[in-house]
Amino acid sequence: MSATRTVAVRTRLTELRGTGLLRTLGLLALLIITAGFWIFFSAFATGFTSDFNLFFLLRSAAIAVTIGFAQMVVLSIGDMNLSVGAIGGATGMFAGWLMQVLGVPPALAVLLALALGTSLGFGNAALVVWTHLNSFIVTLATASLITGGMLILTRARPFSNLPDSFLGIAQIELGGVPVAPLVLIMLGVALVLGLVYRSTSLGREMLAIGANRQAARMSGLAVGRIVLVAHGLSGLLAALAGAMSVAANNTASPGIGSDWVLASFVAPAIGGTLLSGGLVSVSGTVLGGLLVATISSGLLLMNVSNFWLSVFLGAVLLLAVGLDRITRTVGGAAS
Amino acid sequence: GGTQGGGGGTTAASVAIVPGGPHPYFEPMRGAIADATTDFKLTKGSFEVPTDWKQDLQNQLLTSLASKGYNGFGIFPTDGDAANGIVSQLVSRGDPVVAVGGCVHEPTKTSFCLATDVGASAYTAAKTVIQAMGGKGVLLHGTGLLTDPNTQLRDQAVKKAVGEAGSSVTLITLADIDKDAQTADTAINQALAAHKDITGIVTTAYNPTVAAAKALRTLGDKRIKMVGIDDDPTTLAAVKDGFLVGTMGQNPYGQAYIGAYALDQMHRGCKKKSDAPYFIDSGTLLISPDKTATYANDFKTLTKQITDGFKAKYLSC
Amino acid sequence: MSTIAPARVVLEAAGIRKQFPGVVALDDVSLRLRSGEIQALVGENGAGKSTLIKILTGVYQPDAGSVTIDGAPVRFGSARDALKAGISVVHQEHNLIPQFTVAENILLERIPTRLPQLVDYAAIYREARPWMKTVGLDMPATRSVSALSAAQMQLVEIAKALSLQARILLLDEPTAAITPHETGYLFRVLRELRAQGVAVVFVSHKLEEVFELADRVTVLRDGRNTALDHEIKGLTQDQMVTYMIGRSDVLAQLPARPARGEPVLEVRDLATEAGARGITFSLHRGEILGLYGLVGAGRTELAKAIIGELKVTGGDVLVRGRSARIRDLRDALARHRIGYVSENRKEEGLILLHSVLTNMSITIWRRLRLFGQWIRRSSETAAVMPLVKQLDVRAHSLAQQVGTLSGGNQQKVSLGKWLAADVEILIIDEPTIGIDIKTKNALHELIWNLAANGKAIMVISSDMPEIVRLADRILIMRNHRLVGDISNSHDYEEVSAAIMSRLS
Amino acid sequence: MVAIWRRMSGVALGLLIVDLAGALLLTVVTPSFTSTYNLFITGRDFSILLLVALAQMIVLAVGQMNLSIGAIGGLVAIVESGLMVSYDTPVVIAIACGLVLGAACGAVNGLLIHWTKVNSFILTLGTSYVFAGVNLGITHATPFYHIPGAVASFGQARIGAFPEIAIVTIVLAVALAVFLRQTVLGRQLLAVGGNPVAAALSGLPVRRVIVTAHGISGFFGAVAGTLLMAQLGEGQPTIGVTWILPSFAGPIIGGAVLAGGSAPLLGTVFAMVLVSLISDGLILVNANPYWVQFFVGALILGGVLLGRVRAVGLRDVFRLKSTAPPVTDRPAEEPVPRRPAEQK
Ligand SMILES: Nc1ncnc2c1ncn2[C@@H]1O[C@H](COP(=O)(O)OP(=O)(O)OP(=O)(O)O)[C@@H](O)[C@H]1O
Ligand SMILES: Nc1ncnc2c1ncn2[C@@H]1O[C@H](COP(=O)(O)OP(=O)(O)OP(=O)(O)O)[C@@H](O)[C@H]1O
Ligand SMILES: [Mg+2]
Ligand SMILES: [Mg+2]
Repeated sequence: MSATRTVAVRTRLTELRGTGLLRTLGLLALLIITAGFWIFFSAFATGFTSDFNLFFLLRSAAIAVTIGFAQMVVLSIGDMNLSVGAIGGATGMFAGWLMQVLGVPPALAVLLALALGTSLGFGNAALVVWTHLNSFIVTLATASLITGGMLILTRARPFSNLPDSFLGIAQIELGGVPVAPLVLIMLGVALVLGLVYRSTSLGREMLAIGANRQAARMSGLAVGRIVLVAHGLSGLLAALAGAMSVAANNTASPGIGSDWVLASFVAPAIGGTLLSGGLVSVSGTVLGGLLVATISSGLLLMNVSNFWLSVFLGAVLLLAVGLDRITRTVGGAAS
Repeated sequence: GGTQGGGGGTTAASVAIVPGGPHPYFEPMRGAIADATTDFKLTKGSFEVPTDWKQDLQNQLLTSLASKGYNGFGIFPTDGDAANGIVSQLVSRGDPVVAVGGCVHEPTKTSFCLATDVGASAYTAAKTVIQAMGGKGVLLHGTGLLTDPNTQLRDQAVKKAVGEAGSSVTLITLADIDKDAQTADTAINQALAAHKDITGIVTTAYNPTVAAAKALRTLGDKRIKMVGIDDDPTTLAAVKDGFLVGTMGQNPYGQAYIGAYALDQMHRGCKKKSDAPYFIDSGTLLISPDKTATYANDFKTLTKQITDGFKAKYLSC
Repeated sequence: MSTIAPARVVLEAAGIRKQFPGVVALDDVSLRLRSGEIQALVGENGAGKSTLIKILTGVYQPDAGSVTIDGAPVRFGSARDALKAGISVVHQEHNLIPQFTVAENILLERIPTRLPQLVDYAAIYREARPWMKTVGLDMPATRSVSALSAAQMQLVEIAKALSLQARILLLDEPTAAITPHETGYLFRVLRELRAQGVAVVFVSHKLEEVFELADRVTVLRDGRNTALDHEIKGLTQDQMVTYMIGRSDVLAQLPARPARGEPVLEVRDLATEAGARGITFSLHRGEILGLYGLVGAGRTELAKAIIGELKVTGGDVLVRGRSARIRDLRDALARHRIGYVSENRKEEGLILLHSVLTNMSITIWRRLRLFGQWIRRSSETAAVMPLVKQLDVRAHSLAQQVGTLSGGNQQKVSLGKWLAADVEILIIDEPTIGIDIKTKNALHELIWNLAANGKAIMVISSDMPEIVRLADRILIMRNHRLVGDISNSHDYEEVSAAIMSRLS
Repeated sequence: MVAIWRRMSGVALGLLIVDLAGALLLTVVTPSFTSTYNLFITGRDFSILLLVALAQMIVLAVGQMNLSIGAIGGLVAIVESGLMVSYDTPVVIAIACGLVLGAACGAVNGLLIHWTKVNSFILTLGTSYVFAGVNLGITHATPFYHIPGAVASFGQARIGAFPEIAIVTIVLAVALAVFLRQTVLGRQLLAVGGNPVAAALSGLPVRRVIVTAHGISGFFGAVAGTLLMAQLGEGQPTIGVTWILPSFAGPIIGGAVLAGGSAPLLGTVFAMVLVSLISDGLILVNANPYWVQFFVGALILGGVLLGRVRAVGLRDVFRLKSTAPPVTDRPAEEPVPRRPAEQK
């Protein structure tokens, strides 16, 4: 009897099931909740399905998700990056300056801005690795440094004469559907990140040091270098989100990024990324960002009195997250 | 967009006034849009406040209002530059947009900006204080977010006034202290403690004004001359009791009222005259102790004047 | 099964069933406990021992079955309930508050107070000290638990459970990480408790201990009872093993091995920041070198100094005849092909949140990469699968979280990743902590074969029979110094006497 | 006193030194730093922000976060001033209602976290929307003016340079210290933070502990809101909107571990002193507004680095490879003992 059972266990070993299934269930729950809200708002919130609304809804979700990604990659190694907004704002201004003052072509300007964002991320990582200080406090301080530096250099003057070819990525609709090219950029990023975390050594390494830094180091992983890459990637994504915001706002304004810090945690956290590290969900982050954008847009359209809106938003957010957790538990997640 | 906007109709407009965030300054606009709705027989009028000072929230709110069928927008941009994104989208839909209370910065698709001339107002305020100081002494300037371009205009205006006074006036600038009452209160008091020689204060943002007005009352010091901004009850009381030389009144009611009128006219087919200016001064006046009871009427009268002359002056129908 | 006088039964579990996603951990399992008796609970890794104990202590709720105390049915909603019902437990995994002192941990759930609610620190230290002495824990009661070694933590846990003075005491592998010396202390206490009428459950993979201590035994196999409340007297080791795994021929003789080759790791006069001085020895190709010492002797520290995890302050380490400055484990692995299996699998060995697959392949990701970064799942599985089979890792899929494996299976995974990396020098710290007899034998064979195939292996163990069975030579460590280097005749009586003489 | 000195963690000691140096520097550079009025104003601000930081510290101690401290403070101030102004409620009753409300809001956070198992970050973010929304729903962003004179004058009252508000803060901080160190519930709280699983398995009342931590957090936030209302002399809806940053900066600069289990009270106090010194210093020296942000960042980084140097020694601060697990992951308040001397 025992022998047959062992054989059964062994044949099943080849299947990749178990925890993967649970994660899928959680995601499914989130998908159902989001879809539920879409159906609800389509039925009861006048104007929800109008092209105009959908265009903005998807665009702001795309930016929120990209900001969420910038946080997610550092969460994956068990760190935090409180300077996502500062990096997004500073690199956005940098891109604006390149395009407006130096006349650099948009593609090159964005590339340079991304490079700047990456280096700022590297700077964060260098401090984290060298000083052994908590990433929370390091990036809290660098956020001030970066924003301060940007203010000093730009005197807070915005750049608002940006080339149409650049603004197009946020403003135009794609072939008659209410989707901006921005949204496709975000989906592209999501695809790449999904592959990184699923099937690359780098993704695995980031998750490993996020889950247990000590064990990862004692398994021979180059912890310092991986921290460097993760923070660099975070800077890169923050810069990308900065460029996206500049395009969406028509302007490189010094205020961009000032309110990203909290928001950056929301999409990953709803999506099932562990804030303590070691577990991320790329598709969850996408859904999380979409869910928040959906709820706030839908509630606004439902004539929820404005000042009470945030009460509803908070309540619905809690409900959504709570429901998601309950579904996961019912789905069989171990305690 | 562009398919469902109601550009060029003959029906009355549905006008929404959207401030940049929650702030007592905007409360008179609520009454203004209600009055405008009856006076101009608008299809509907509403006043909706984003729950926080975030451009993203304002964008969302405007998007939803547009989706709900509003077709004329008076906005106080949360971010004077970044608001251009949403403005372009609204205008490309065929809906007229005007800025009320504070300008959306140029280049912009916004038709008009009905606002206080912040530079002129700050200049007047500074001039008044310097005069009250006897043309010499140390002047403290308390103002708002550095990332807000209005702050720069105010900063420049105050500097200009100080410059005109020659080297006898020293300027101390405290920026970024309009985040909340606490920040302003502590910073203003610390500045008063740090610079015992301060003889004048000019504030060009709400929280610093209230904080400084309170501080002067607490200190009981009438030797320090001050001009503030806005008509918060605390500020007004301080003016009345002589702690302030005055405060720069603005005209939020008029801004929203005239804005609603302009939007309705443009919706009915009027076009902005090619030589019409973008910025239209909605009026500002120094509320000195003797005017605390009457300034509201003065603004109502001014509002009526501007509205009556608006069509002829700025629009071609 | 023997007949029992019902009046003496204090705890009875019957028909217990517990299912986890993908696995039935317990199926119709019973257990009967009487006061004044020590009941051994044995079975292979993953048989369900810990799960049963967790059900008895309210950590898990059973899917079916009943638990009665003194004949009255009980349902524990939480660990707190069980505690109130007079059940004290040492779980297999450490459950201490690292930031707290040893004394505070011992008295954690009933902190002595002055006035209502005010902590009486003097009383904490006063009351904790006797219990520390009872388990042979010789250190200040004010020491922070985070500074202790795994073995010392285990002793704190035992002291904590004993100090509750409960009438039912459940011990899940209390002796896995400690040396015979401390085990002796523990057994003395347990016998005393038995005399006082306490009912004890004792889980262990060391059958000698079971025969030495227990009165009765309950055996689990694959989540079912194969023996229930069986008298130990008259039972042979072979019979017990048969109950556990269905056959008895597990302790096979280890075959002869080729002679050792050239030295590959030489340590000369090594001194470490941690306090070791004058450590000199060499490890040869094809050799199994044992390192024995009492708890806290500094064996782990020595190993960590060699692999660059702790600072070396003097002396030399030579790898394959060349002086090596090993910076960290990455360096050790990539440049010198040295691996280290940690004694502390939870913190240093495994990534509990992640799957069996990624934990086993973590050391070879760099080797598996295609196009720079890409890892093909199929080649990864192909690399790991043979090891999973060889080590007999009981997981319901390669994607199962390592944290949900039974303790023994976790240990296999933590060893497995170094086998995957195919290192030449392997330092194994406590290789068979908490591993069942069958697997232990399999691991011994495995280590033996690795050596036969030319690997150099250093085994650090507190398990004297294990060291005597496996090692070619035994280094003895005491208080951060090497105090002996004896060649092993594999005669237990002789060698253990020799070792003990160096330690006293 | 000696006991405090000995128990002080390296981080706290480092910060204390940085604080003293900073204060000395300011005294030398700008004599007005030590003026009675400046010390009063700075001390008053410090008193309130310290409560905010302690409100965060207590939930960090159980390994969670509270993003709703500011929203609670604002709501409480509005409810209190609303009761006093619009309903003529006696001051004591109004304030009692407010404080109970604050503690209740916190307790609700704790209960929801315990029941739903939703991450505390996201959960308290959600409830902060709710609390802030109720605040705005009541006030429409317009303050309640003319709160009773007794309250307003308490906010301005001082004995020399010593703000009377600070009495409340001192009493609460000492009470918190005693609670954490000397009471059973306090120890249980730190135990749950140090290892939640172990605490549950040891039979500690985990739910009560979590609810208590959040309740205290809400209460401290409520007191901070009340004191700020007194300082401002009106029920300002914006009370609390800028608290998130200082609430985290205090405990974390002070040496708290995000994973829980540590409550570095002294470290938090000295960190908040540093924060206050920085903001006062920038005003005293009349720093160029464009450079302020930059200075703040540089000073925070410099401050924590110095604190760290003091804690682990210069050599180890920049050591690329740690010989032991990173010091950040160690509890701050109870330093790991050195190896006994006889083993040298
Ligand atoms: N939380 C859990 N989730 C999923 N499976 C679990 C969980 N806990 C235990 N299991 C499974 O239940 C079975 C019994 O595990 P248990 O820990 O009780 O074994 P054990 O007899 O104590 O083994 P060992 O001697 O290795 O400690 C194993 O197959 C294990 O993988
Ligand atoms: N005499 C001692 N008293 C207290 N603590 C000690 C003593 N010796 C060592 N330690 C601590 O306990 C740990 C034990 O050291 P180490 O792990 O190297 O010993 P070991 O021989 O491997 O013993 P163990 O069986 O405990 O693992 C070290 O981290 C050290 O800080
Ligand atoms: Mg077990
Ligand atoms: Mg050891």
